[in-house]
Amino acid sequence: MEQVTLNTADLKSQEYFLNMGPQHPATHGVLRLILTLDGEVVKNIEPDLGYIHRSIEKQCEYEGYKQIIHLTDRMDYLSAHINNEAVALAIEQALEIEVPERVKVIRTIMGELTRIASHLLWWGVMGMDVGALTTFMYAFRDREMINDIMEETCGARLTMSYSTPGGVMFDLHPNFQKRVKEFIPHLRKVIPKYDELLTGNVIFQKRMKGVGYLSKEDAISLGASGPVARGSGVHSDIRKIKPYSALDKVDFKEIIYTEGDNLARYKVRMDEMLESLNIIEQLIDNIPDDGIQAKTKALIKLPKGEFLQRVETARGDLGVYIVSDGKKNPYRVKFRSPGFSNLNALIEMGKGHLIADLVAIMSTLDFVVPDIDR
Amino acid sequence: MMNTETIQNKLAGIFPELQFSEEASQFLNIIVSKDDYIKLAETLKNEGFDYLFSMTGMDWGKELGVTLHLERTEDRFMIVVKVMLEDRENPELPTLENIWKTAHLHEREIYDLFGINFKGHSVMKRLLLSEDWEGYPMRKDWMDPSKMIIR
Amino acid sequence: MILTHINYFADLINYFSNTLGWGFGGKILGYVIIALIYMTFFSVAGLLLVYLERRVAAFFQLRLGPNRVGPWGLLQTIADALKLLTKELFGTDRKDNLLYHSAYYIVIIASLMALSAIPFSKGLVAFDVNIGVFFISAISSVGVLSILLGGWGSNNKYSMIGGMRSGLQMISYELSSGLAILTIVLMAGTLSMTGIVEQQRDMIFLLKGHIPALIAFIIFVIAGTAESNRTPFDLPEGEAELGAGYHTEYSGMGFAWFFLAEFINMFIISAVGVTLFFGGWLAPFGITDGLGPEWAWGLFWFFLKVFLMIFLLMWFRWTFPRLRIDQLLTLEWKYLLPIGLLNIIIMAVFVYFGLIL
Amino acid sequence: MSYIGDIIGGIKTLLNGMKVTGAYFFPNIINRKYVITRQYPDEPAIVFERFKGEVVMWHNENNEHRCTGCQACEIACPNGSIEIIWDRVLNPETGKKVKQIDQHIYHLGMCTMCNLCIQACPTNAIMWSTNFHNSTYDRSQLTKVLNRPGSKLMAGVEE
Repeated sequence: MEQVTLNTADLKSQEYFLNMGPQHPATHGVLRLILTLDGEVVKNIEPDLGYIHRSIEKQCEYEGYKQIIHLTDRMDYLSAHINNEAVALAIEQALEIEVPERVKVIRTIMGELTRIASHLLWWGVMGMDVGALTTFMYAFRDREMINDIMEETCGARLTMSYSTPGGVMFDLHPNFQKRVKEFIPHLRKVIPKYDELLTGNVIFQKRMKGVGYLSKEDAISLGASGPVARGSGVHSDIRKIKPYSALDKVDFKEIIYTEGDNLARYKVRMDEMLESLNIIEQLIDNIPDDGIQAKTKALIKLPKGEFLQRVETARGDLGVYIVSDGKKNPYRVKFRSPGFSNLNALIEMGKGHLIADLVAIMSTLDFVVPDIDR
Repeated sequence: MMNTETIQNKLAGIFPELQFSEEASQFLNIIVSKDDYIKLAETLKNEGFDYLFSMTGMDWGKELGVTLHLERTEDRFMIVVKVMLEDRENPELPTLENIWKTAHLHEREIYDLFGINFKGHSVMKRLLLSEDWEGYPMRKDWMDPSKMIIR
Repeated sequence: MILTHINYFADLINYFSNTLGWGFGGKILGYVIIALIYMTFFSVAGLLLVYLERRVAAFFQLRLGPNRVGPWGLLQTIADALKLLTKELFGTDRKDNLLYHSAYYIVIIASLMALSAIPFSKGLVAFDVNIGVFFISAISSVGVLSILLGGWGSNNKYSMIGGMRSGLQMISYELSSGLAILTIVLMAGTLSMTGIVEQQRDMIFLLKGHIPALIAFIIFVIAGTAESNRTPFDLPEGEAELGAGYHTEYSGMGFAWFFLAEFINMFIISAVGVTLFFGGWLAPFGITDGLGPEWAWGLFWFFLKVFLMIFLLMWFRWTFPRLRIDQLLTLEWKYLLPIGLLNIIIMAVFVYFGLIL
Repeated sequence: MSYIGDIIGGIKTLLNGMKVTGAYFFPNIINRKYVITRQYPDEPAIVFERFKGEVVMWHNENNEHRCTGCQACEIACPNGSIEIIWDRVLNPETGKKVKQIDQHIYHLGMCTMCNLCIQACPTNAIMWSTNFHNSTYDRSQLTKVLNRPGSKLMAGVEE
């Protein structure tokens, strides 16, 4: 009788490539990841960037200092105001201008509002990425209130171009304080609901807990910043390390979780929203009244030298590095974008996880692709 | 706590050829030659500079360069390391990927835009631009054929 | 077994073949008419369910939903269907034509066949078979074949992953839903759908079987959601992960069939659930007995109950996040299956000692 | 017993989530209480007075504008969205040659609404309009001439 034997050595599994993106619902834009998969397990990730690269750094070399600012809106469009502020602060630092107190306070409030708006959008998208589609609309409802506040004062909803070297474009709208004061209790009321809807959900907890672990050492070595680093227990909030604008006058705490997994990063952002509300609350009632523009020349020329300004955007540590040779255009501008460095962390974290986890990890890293590509 | 003097004295002891300057910058600038580059990076990492804040490709006109912003997460002390490369045709540097993992993408970006080849890097391919792109657009002598940026 | 129930569909065939004396030809005519009725129901119910889903989703999400085409936007889905009908059918270059195209036929046939064994009202069931429950659960597992074929035949890695996931998922959850159904069958003592309904005249099975029936119901709802590929078990589609999963490469009507079948499957799951646990087309506590033709009231109560059940599934869909594939299997093999097995033993004991109400 | 506890706890969190969505759903069914959709053409859009829609040039009833053709906006613009075609025309009263705009061309398609031109304008000739109906079928229609045909410089602006 013929014997049929199964030789397991003959059974081979084959790794295969999967192009995730540039058009893919989970990449939030045009990020392309070339995945090497074994079944559904991710073996290797290779990012392919540049689908929305607009050479902002090169463009800056041909623009005047005032004209750089509106370009930075288009980098990390969700924290547009903070990007503006970073460039404005770098220029002010170079020119040694002391801006009015009012400007500092306005910038800080706007920055924190932007941060909340960005985190709200992230929360909605986070829910969508793990399959809870309703979160998106709830987050957008609240974000819309911030957008309205922005539009009323800055004239634009997303790309505000609000900071200028030495001040801000417009004065606050008379309704500003009223609207912000309406918004604060509203958000305080809905965030516990969000926690019930998504954070507490057993499926969500199982999806998040222990997934995408990033150790503290790795987080530092990979250059992670912002909520990603703080979820791994790294003290990395620039608002605390090097307070800018009016942040040295307010009392707030840096949110740090030490678990280093998806849930920790999630919680950092959720708590940061409430902490931002605290900051706004401390400032909103006593905005000083000493003008919105320091004296600057019509044509700004920076002295020869190198200037680095770091700010904390919603994504992390944004560095604006301006090299000036004394002319009206910068010699070199480098935007050290948080998303670009955080992408390193994805490559490290995603390995060995399933595709579904990779999507969740990407979501907790909160990419904005124009911020990565610049 | 680390400050400018301590680090300057320490490094000057190990690398006699280093140049230090604090002119026109908020941080201590260390200008290192290509040969000492990797050794200096290792020394700095051991000194506690564990956070590579950014890696900036530079075109100084005559020479190409890389500027590193390094920070100690312990006390948030920052220094700047600069390396200049005279050779514009085949600029080469050893990779920092094994010292600071974040250098992985930063070096690929610099390779892409400035054409500095990082020896020993695991994936030395173009990152932002397509594979068939010619030239290195962030260099000062790069001409924009489509007149898109330079008007 | 000779069926003693009233069956209007059987009467129809009988009318054509015997009363009119058309013999075999009359039988065929009767079958065709019944088939047409079911196909019409299939498409109309599918479209209505799509509309309902969009509207319900909209209200969950603080939106209004479709409200422009027709009164309250009722014709929106018909407009969508017309759009899909006129769209070009295109797929990937090197697809396996036979598998690719047979996939959507299988999915429709499977759901139509399952539909035929569901008693819509007194005497309104096309295929009143004595093993109705068994038939439905057997047929509904054919549906997985179409998803596997679609995923494999599309020649797309995303589709393939979706298809494979679906195979895992539907085959595993078939067990649990089968066990939940068996729990009720133990109590009813019959596999016939009409028989099960008739047994609930005095009290619906959910109350009659109290604890084990409630557990069986929960298991059935979870397994049913998983079988109809809806959130939190929509891994085969897994929008954020796989684009559209197994139907990524289908366009036009090919996609529409999958889409419709998904909704009809949801209807079937709900209908089976209603029949098994909530007394099918019977009026609750007999409140409408003797108030007119029983079949008409039966239809009303049946669709009302099914609608409520579907609404529950929709509520799940618009609230919960999606599970991961390993968690999906953990849930099935470590939770639902052991509990289901235990439950069936408990039910057996209860039935043996007459502990059910 | 954590097995049973896990199940019950899990189901409780799921019900919690359903409570939140349900609390929005049922009022919405009854009276659209939480619905945030604005059905745009039926309901007017909320446009704030500072909204940066497009740059327009102010004209008074005599078809006069305030633009002297100083080109400050053209220099301030980061994208080259503004081009001014000007000419020197002999002023019959004073007998001097005066700079006068022929066309103030504005490329809306290139504009990033950064407000620098309006800030730069010394005579407040240009301003924002809140018009947001900017879509066209043809990109060339986005290039606009801001000064109306036959318009003149308003008297007294030059000083």
